[in-house]
Amino acid sequence: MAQMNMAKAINLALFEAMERDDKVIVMGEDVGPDEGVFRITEGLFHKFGDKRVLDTPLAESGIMGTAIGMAIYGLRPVCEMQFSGFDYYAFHQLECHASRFRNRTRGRVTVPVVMRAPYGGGIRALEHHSESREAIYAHTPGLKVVIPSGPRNARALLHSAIQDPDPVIYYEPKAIYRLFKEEVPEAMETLPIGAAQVVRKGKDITLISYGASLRATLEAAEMLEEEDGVHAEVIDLLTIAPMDATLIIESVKKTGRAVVVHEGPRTCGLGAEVVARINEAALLYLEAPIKRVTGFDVPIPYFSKERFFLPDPERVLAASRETLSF
Amino acid sequence: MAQMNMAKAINLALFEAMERDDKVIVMGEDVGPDEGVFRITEGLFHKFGDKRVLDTPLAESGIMGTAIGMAIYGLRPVCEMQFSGFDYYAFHQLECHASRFRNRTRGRVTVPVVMRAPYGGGIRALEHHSESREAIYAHTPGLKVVIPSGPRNARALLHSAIQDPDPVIYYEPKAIYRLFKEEVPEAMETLPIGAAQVVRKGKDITLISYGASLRATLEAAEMLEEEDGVHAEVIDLLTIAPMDATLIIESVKKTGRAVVVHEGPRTCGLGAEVVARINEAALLYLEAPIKRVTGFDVPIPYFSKERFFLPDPERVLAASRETLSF
Amino acid sequence: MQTHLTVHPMPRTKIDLPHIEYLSILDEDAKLDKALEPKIAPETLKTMYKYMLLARRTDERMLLMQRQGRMGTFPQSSGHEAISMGSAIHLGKTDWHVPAYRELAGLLFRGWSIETTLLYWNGFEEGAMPPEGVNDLPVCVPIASQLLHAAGLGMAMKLRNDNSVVMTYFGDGASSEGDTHEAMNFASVYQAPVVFVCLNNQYAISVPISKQMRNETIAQRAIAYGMPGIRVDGNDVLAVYVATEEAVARAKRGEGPTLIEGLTYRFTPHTTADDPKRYRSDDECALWTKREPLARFSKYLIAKGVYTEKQLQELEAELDATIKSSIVRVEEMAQSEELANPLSMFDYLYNDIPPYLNEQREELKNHLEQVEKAKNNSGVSPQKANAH
Amino acid sequence: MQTHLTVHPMPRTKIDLPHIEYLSILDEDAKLDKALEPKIAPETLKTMYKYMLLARRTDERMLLMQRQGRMGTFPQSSGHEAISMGSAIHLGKTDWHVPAYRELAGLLFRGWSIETTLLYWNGFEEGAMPPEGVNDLPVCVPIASQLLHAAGLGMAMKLRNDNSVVMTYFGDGASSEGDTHEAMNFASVYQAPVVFVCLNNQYAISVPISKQMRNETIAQRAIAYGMPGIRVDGNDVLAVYVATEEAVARAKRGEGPTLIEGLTYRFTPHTTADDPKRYRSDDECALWTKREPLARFSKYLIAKGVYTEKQLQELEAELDATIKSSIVRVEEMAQSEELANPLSMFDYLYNDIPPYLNEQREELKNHLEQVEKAKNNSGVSPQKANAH
Ligand SMILES: Cc1ncc(C[n+]2csc(CCOP(=O)(O)OP(=O)(O)O)c2C)c(N)n1
Ligand SMILES: Cc1ncc(C[n+]2csc(CCOP(=O)(O)OP(=O)(O)O)c2C)c(N)n1
Ligand SMILES: [Mg+2]
Ligand SMILES: [Mg+2]
Repeated sequence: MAQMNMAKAINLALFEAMERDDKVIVMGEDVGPDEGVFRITEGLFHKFGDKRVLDTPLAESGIMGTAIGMAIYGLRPVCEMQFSGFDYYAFHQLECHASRFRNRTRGRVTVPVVMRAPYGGGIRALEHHSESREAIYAHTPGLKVVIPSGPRNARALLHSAIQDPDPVIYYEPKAIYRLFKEEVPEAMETLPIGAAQVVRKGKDITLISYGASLRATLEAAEMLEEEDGVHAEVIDLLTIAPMDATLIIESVKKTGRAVVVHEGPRTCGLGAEVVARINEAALLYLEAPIKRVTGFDVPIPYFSKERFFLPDPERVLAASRETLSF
Repeated sequence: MAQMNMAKAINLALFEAMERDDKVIVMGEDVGPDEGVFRITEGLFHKFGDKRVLDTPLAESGIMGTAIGMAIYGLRPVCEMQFSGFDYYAFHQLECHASRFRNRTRGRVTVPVVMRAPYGGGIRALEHHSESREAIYAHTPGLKVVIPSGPRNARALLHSAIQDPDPVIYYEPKAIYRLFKEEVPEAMETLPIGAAQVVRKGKDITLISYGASLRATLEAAEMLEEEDGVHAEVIDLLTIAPMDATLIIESVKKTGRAVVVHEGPRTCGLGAEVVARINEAALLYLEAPIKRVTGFDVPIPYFSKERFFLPDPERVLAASRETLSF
Repeated sequence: MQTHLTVHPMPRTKIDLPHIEYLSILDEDAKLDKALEPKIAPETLKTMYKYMLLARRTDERMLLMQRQGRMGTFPQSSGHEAISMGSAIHLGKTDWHVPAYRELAGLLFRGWSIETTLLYWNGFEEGAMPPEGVNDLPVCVPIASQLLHAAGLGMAMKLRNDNSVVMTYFGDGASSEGDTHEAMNFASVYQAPVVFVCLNNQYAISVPISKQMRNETIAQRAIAYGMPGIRVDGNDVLAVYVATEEAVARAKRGEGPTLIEGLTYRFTPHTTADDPKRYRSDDECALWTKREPLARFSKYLIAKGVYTEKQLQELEAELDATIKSSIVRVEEMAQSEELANPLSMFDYLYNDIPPYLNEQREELKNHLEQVEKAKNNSGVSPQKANAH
Repeated sequence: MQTHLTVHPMPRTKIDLPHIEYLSILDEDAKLDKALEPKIAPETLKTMYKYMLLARRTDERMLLMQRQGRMGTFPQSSGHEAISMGSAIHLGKTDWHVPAYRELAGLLFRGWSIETTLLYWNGFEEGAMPPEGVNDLPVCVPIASQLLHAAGLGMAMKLRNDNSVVMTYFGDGASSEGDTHEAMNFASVYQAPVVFVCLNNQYAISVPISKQMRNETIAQRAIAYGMPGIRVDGNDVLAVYVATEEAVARAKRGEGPTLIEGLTYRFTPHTTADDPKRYRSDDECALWTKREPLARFSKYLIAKGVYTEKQLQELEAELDATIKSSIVRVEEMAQSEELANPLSMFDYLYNDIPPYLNEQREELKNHLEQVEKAKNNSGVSPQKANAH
């Protein structure tokens, strides 16, 4: 048992996975001796060498496309896109192939690949280094999309992703890589892909979030409790596709009110899907419109103003109050 | 004035636009002497020659990226992606650049480019030739996404798209290219991008659709009238981003019930956004959950079974009846 | 690996580069360059010819069926049999075959049934299912994307020290895609055992190679990656055989990938939806049809005494009969409950079907049942009701 | 254009290919190859040196500021001044300059202010706004993607019969991207007037060129596209000048693109977030630092009598003063209402702001007002409240 931050926990999961299964291969730009620009692959090259940890040429479609080939061959490639804003270069490989091989070959050719990428804002990064476009992958049939929110679930979910027989997008909210530490148990854990968690119990309103926004959401929940005496239930999606709507719907049936919080743009984002699913299954329980506290429908501004784009506790709080007083 | 099908109307618009403005350039794979695999560029090469109609190498990122350069130079490139399923190859150019140049240069560098692509199923095409992923572009800030539903609006919207100072995705529902003819006026028309239309008046339920699915929706509306005496209002979105929510909300406030119909996958699709917007502005008017009749969250099946994936009048009818009897 | 830190001396100097070659052994008149003739066992020659002919006859039959409305749009493979078969023949059980979509000869040789082929082009996912134990990927429609899978397979072999090879295919048009560049570069950097075979049939649908690129050959692209490159007469199965044999041997020696360009021609339309008269002349087509690969190969086989004229006729009849019975079988299969079931669209996407997808499956299931019920009641056949 | 229909004769033959060259004129010890020395007017030499030095001093100052927390992460340009300036010098008003992100010298020469540079790397969109009337694109972060814009600009010039040229830049790592391949191929096919300048500093962040590619030079990639290619000593501004001058002339004659590889070295970290000790030796770095471009160029200028030592010192002092006052100005600008206004994120995305985006703008506006009100009431500064 040890206290560690999320960057370390992800690193630990990679290390453990590579030790357990020599078919696990890590690849990407600068993942070797440099140990990744966020040092997520720390120690791996040293321990496992250049047959298991591959510095690749600078070509994202190349990384994803060859990873697909390696996965088909029977390896378990975990490939890193240096920043999520560059995985667009590989989108056709994901959409046309990773997501489809099992289906089109009726289960004969499968692609157990994991694509890891740091995503989201909040670290004063350069242009194109702070995107949140997870909804694109959620909208792509055949992919699974997992987003941890802290050290312990990051490690467990990465193990699940690597063990999953199908392609998994594992998006890492980089703003919280080193923001806090958490107890991570000695024994290797997994977490079921597709299962959300209630991370704070409450009866008055349901706040749904994931990734780095979960923290703003939890802070808002505390403020609601302290300042308004309101008990907010907070759900951490953890997997955004396939989404665990059951948990959301149960909660909303109880609270009658909901706010969904994420960094990605609003239009056709995850929030829209959450609203649509609540509408389908719990419309009559709703006492107020569901608010979406999200990134706006603009590219995330350069870092001098990114904080105004990202959902913060104040925005979640304000939206919750509006929902509560509707 | 003439009767023509949608393929012809799009061709006419290209012809007219090229005649009006010598900065309009058509480019893509096989758009020259071959006149496009759907013959949408018929006559253009013959009339305008190889300095205005460019057969390109087989490279979608190349097409989009060079079109961006040409647009920056001051031309008005209209580029064709042979099938929408291949525009993924160009996604990074659209996301990182076409959609952002104006914003990042505070209006100094602009990209008036149109990307045309046939999309959707229904023509018994090969694998990867029947995709509907318009939601990805709708989710991308800085793009506009236009989808005609018939000859007359196809021509008008294409003119609007070409004249637009910003990048426009113009998705052509190929299933209806030659399905029916319509009167198209002599005089050149435009249609405002961002405006939906009520194409059938009704008071009992609002059916929202666009593209090829609009026809299934209209058929269902007729069946509702004939068989159930129900008056369905049908809205044709025409532009899916930025979406004309005002018209939808007005209608739903009147009818209290809605069904949204599209071919693309359900999760994080356009339907989700429509539901979310109605939820935001007209929740209290809703008498039933809004149904989504969409493509399923699977890749569109190969053509022997694609008809089961595509929304058909029966599915729209059944969903409407459920909504009406909720 | 080479060091890149060398600073060349002043002044202006020429940089030495490897060269590329052209190879032709059996010309269009079946004239043979004896010195270059490979030694191939008669049984192997027969195998090659058989699958080339089977591919040709299947292709021709499919065209007829397509014209009769019994097949979907498909890209014809006629004319590409030598490149496909002359290369695939070198592959063993642990090797991988990663096609584009004109390698019917190779696919049939590798164990794909005629039925599978017909199913694929008739809109059934079952047609993309590789036969059990066959290391092939199915036909790949998104141009050039398969080359990266091939590179990845080769990288995996290299990493695992498996002494196998990957043979992969692409067109002249495909050479313009970024993925082609990335695939060759990755394969070369990791010295992966991959043979890149380009079917240069001089057109990408309507776009002639002169509009596709300005370089004289595709083979010279190899120089960009520090790998060997060769252009061969792609209608000469012996030249293809020799060049790919060398490449396979090189790959298995651990010396990495090779680029082989086979110059050929598609004397048919691009697909059954295409009209080649729009973009090329009858003369050009006639010239190249004369150069097609089967005629010269059969002359060679007869001259060598591998086959008699009569045996060749018998072979053709036999293959035609096989094709015929396959067609009958496949038209039955298409009606079978398993293949006709629309709900199968949900069943193979993931290893386990997620809950919401299961709901969607139920939604479709109920809907189909209701439609069927309704139509039964109203006397309309359910078949028609669904066929929207 | 060449015809591709030629069938080479049997048997096995070598295919003739163009060759590529290496060029160096002023070596690391400022030894000059007189025969190759270009004739450059003293004023032009001064301009070149001035912007190279301005870029260097700005870069160094930015590093200090970054370490003090007054700047964001940025990629240093030191060491790349010769490639940037030796090429950009040939560009006139109607020509286009399409940088990657290490071409600070060229950008300053083209008219970008130091202020703009500081704004960009400090997180302000205003820093990506080209000066009015300057045909430049801003810095491009998504690797290699700018090369296609350059190709497109060149294609547009060609289509419009404008006698201009595009100069564009990319790194050794960038050469692996599919977009690089597509850009060179498009430019070559359309014979667009584009000069592709590769800053081969031998590393892509930590990845050495030996892991990036197996070909010996990047220049030889030109052969893949049937275009001329040359490798130059990228720290030798005279060699860069000559090679790019030839390429520009060729482009303006309508003879299409050229690929120029400048061999250089980044003797600084990749960006201020990078630790180069992880992937390269001090010795290597020291070796290459000795080869950096400014020292040898200043020796050359002194030897030629273009500058005296003293004048060079004065120039440096003058430029430092300029930089200093720019920094003061930019730190004021950053506080200005216009630049600090978060609502500007909505105002430049489209020509006209769409309704829903306007609603989102209102949403943020109201929210900020409310937060400010609340914090004013509770006595906390609004600055802090927003700075989440
Ligand atoms: C990425 C992508 N873009 C476009 C297409 C449409 N398309 C199918 S075949 C083809 C031409 C291919 O030409 P080539 O590579 O020369 O192969 P050939 O058909 O001549 O064998 C095109 C453009 C596609 N399938 N995939
Ligand atoms: C498409 C893309 N992938 C990854 C990155 C992250 N990244 C920024 S610079 C860089 C290395 C670039 O190397 P090179 O092209 O040699 O240029 P250099 O920085 O050495 O000048 C990488 C991987 C990026 N900006 N864009
Ligand atoms: Mg071809
Ligand atoms: Mg570099």
